[in-house]
Amino acid sequence: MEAVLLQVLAGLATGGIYASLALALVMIYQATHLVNFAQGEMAMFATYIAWSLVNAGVGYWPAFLLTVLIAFVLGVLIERVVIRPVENAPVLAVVVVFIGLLVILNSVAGWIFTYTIKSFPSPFPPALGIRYMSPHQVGALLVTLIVLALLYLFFRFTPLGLAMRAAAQNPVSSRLVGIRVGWMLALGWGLAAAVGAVAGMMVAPIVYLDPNMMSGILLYAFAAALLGGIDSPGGAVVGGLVVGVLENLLGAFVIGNELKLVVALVLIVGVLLVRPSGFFGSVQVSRV
Amino acid sequence: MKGRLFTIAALLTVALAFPALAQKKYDPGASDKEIKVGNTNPYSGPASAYGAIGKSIAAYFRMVNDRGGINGRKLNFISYDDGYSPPKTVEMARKLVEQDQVGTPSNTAIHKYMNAKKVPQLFVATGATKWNDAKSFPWTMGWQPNYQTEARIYARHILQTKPNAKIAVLYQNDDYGKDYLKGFEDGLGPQAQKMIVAKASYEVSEPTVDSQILQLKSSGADVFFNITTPKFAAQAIRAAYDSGWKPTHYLNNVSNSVGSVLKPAGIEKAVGIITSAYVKDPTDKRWANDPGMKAWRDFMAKYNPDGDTSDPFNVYGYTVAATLEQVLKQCGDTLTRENVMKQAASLKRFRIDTLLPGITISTGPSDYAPIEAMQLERFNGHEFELFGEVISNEQ
Amino acid sequence: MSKKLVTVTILLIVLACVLPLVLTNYRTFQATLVLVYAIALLGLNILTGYNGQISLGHGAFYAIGAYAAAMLMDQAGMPYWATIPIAGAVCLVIGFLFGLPALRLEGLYLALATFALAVSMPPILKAHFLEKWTGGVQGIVIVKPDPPAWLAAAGVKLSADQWLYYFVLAIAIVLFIAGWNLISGRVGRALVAIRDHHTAAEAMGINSAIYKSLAFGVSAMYTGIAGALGAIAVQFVAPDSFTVFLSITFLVGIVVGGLASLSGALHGALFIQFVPNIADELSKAAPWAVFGVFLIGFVYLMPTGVAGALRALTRRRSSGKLLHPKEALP
Amino acid sequence: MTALLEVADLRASYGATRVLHGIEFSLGERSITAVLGANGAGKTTTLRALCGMVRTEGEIRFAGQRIAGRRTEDIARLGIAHVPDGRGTFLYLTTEENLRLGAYARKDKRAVARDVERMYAYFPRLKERRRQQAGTLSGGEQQMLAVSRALMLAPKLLLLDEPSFGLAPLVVRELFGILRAINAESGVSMLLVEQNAAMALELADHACVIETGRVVIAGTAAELKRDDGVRRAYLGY
Repeated sequence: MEAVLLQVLAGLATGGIYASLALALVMIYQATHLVNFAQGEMAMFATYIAWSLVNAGVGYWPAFLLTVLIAFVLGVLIERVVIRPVENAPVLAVVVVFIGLLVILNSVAGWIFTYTIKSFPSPFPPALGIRYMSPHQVGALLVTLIVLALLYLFFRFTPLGLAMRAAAQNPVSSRLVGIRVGWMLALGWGLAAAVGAVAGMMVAPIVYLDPNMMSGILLYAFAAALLGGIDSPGGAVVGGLVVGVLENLLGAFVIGNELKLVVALVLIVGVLLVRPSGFFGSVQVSRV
Repeated sequence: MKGRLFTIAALLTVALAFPALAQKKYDPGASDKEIKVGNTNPYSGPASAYGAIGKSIAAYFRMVNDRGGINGRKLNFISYDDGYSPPKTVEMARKLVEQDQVGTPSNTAIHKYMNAKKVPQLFVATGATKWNDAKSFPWTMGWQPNYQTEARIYARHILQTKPNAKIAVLYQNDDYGKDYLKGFEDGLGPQAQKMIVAKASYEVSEPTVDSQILQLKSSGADVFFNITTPKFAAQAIRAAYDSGWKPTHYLNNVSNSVGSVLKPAGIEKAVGIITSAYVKDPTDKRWANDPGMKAWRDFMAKYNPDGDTSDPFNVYGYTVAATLEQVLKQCGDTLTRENVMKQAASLKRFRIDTLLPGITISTGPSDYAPIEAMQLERFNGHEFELFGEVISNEQ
Repeated sequence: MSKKLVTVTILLIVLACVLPLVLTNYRTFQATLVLVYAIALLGLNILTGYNGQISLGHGAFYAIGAYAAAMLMDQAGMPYWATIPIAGAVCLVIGFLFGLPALRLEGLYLALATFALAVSMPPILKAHFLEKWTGGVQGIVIVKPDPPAWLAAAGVKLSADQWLYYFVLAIAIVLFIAGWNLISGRVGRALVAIRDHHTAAEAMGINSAIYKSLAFGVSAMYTGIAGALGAIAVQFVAPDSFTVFLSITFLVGIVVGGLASLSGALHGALFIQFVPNIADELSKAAPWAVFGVFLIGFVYLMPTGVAGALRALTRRRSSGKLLHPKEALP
Repeated sequence: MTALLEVADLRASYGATRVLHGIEFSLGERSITAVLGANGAGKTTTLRALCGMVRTEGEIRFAGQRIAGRRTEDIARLGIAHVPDGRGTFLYLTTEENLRLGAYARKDKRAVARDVERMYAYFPRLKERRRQQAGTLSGGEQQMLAVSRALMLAPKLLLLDEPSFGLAPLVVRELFGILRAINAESGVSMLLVEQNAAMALELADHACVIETGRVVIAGTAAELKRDDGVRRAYLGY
């Protein structure tokens, strides 16, 4: 029984990782109705920025805030410079631009920072640890939940959050009420990049920082985001946790490690067949 | 030797799963005084970390050329990105042989083909056992001690020190992991079934191996054999320690770097880890003033300034390149495929200062495993302490 | 098919036939890979370009085709040519069956399901209970076919690379013609109608379920045949050749080449075969960065793919006007 | 009459197809102008052109400023609200969120809150549905929401594209009544594109008829009602 509990808790910890990146995916989906395949690499890159700052002697929390800010600006810049010119291109062409971004960021990170793994500091005091979870795992989960709460408040209660949702849903009508849709998209990118940066800084102490840190995680985050409903931040977090726990239990007790991901994915797709909009998503037409 | 071009391909497909080879070819048609060395290496994709090996080999050859080359010939190093993908490796290998006229590289994908074409492939950068098979593949030679040899050394040590051990194994689910596992099981002999109480595999795409460690821990094992690449090794060391599991921990040589594995894992969590070594760890304080490593550091500063001096791959590439340099020197002016292969197979107690004391490189017509000796070492919280003899494994 | 198009096509085929006679064996081998990728991309284009179903998982069908060929040759001792139709048939069935549940999924969710398929393929190929047949993590090495004896008897001397090229070329021509027939006929119109006006298509009595599953099956069949040919050309299959990156590469190929365009498959194949090599030549330090820049550059310059750009070019030349897609009637 | 909006030689095209060939009209403050015309005559395009939703040539002056060629969102911020063809409702947002979005460009929070209540007073049914997703509203309710959303901008000019489309006659009557009241109360000018010419002419004080991209008749509503051609073509008697 203890073995099960341990696996569940470990699953929650890794699930928290998936959840944090899934949140960034949901963010950008809410703002642009696109799934950004480069999201993981953007988060990885931001984490390297944080790592450089910490190494340069900046304290953890100042470095954290600075990184979130830099990531936000970089996200806005990427939208303005890279994505803007393909605004009217077919959806799949935009997806290909995302893939281009992914390989560029991955490669440039390897070039600048090399492929050797780097340890990344954790800001959480030992007191945060519980019996089966390290302080950082608990702290990272809490941070994910805080980010989720902030996003919820932002989208639900601020005019800007409302305008961003509107711009993604119906750009034409949004312009008619005076919303600067272009800036909303850029803002969405900025916020997603900032959320991604937080995810990266929470993930890095667990999996170690290297240019491929996020490539595996992106896959799980994608599944988690869709399982929860791609337009629902809360769903993304629940989806992430479900995927993490499910995978651990399958691997440890049901079918072994070799095929646990396969079975987990089959189960997820099975759920989606029954509930095509995910657990918490609203029913609506989606684009990739 | 005027009026002749010697092209040599040292194809070091540097990857655990798709290993590398070096080889050469005699081409009587050309009239230049250079030796071409070809190589394919992943510079992009999921295994880009191995790119450091190709880059440090290139840097080493720049250094050789600055010194005047080998027997008056400059080395021309041609290296292509294989993206860690078999189809791309095949394509790039053929490009080297057929287009750049350097010879043929190889990996699993073209292992048979290369031998059929009688193109020497030297110093495949992997420990997969199949690269040391002189009889079936006389044109292919590995370099480092192969995985099975290493695993047998650990097995023997366990049998000697802890005959009643209950062993748990964590391994990467690919041919690198399986090769180690096989060597380990062979080494334990008939006891293997009984002694190994738990095995868990992981895929490189998995974010963590925490779940696997918990599985292994709950098996009640008191010995842990850790067959993982650096990132997962660091995770496993930390997770085992954090979960309160205190087995005797054997860590494969692939991940025994102090700076890039043990430190990230947490030095205090790595105390007592047993591993084996044949090259010097650039991050180990023991070698801070070692002349061999000093020479390597000077080399890094001058020829490979972008390289990471904590990355063992850079020592690896340097040492492989030095071995190839020696082979080419021995060839003198007879740079034919046959002679290159012959010379590669007649290295006698050749020493490079980046190898551990007591480790030498020897080959023979039926001995295609250049480095066969390793020494066990244990981490004391500050550095690795070598213990026992240099173990020279005769299979 | 316009007269001009026929001329161009015939010219292309003639050129393709002459190619290996002037190229080195290595270049011929590369050209073979281009043809293989073109077939795979044509398959994906039928599904994604013409029918609007996004697949992030066609690498899986490519893998199934490749393994079908490799296992049949390696274990059943079957001649290489006999494995091609079997690989195609296997993928047709699997693709059709996969297409049935996928009917319920739209857009992103279909993308996830196919993505899951791609991600699952390497672990399944490695699985220990299949190791006997798949060779596990080591994969299967197969022997490159020699030109048939009757050719030599007839006095035609071809290298193994040249022979394989012609073999693949013949299959590619057959598949492209079949694809053209499919696309320009009733089925093709139905597929496009389903893509553009789903409800209207249903109202017109098009059974979209059948057509969509069929598109999946045919698409998988093409890609599976390409996989089999690719395995024979490379002489090796291993689980890690077929990661999700392969699927993404295919998607990149059809977008860069041109969606919903037969010639786009060829343009895309040239891109995914050669542009990574160019990137590697330009920078050892960060080849992917160069590749990414190329990728984005292509999309900027030709948002509708190479085929779309060529179409626009010829149209402009013939009519003197350039239509802006943006200004199309709402 | 002071002209709030003056349009001269307005041309617009979709791709190669020119739809407007030089529209000309003006609209006074506090007035309601109806635009009549057959399908495809260019009525909707005229509204879109005013809002910068299609590429245009020619002259548009609004409250003394040239607005031709400006971006839609900037034109909206100048005080032109548009109830577009198809209503443009944010279907996945709630009724109240739709209203709040309408006032997005306004900074005066208190006045916005007051205006929300004012809209609920005009359309009590919206108040009942305030927390409901707009997509779940009936056609008539959605049209009310669209008009309210546009009014939330506190515009000087309201463009209405076939507000009666798809609504039951009773609902249309109610809606038009409220439009008249709003015009009288707050003085917002309206430009009304309508198929239902009889009702439009009843509501409007001025009107014009567009045929194939040109204004063919313009005048007061009363004048147009008397015009034989208009009567035959659009009023049906």
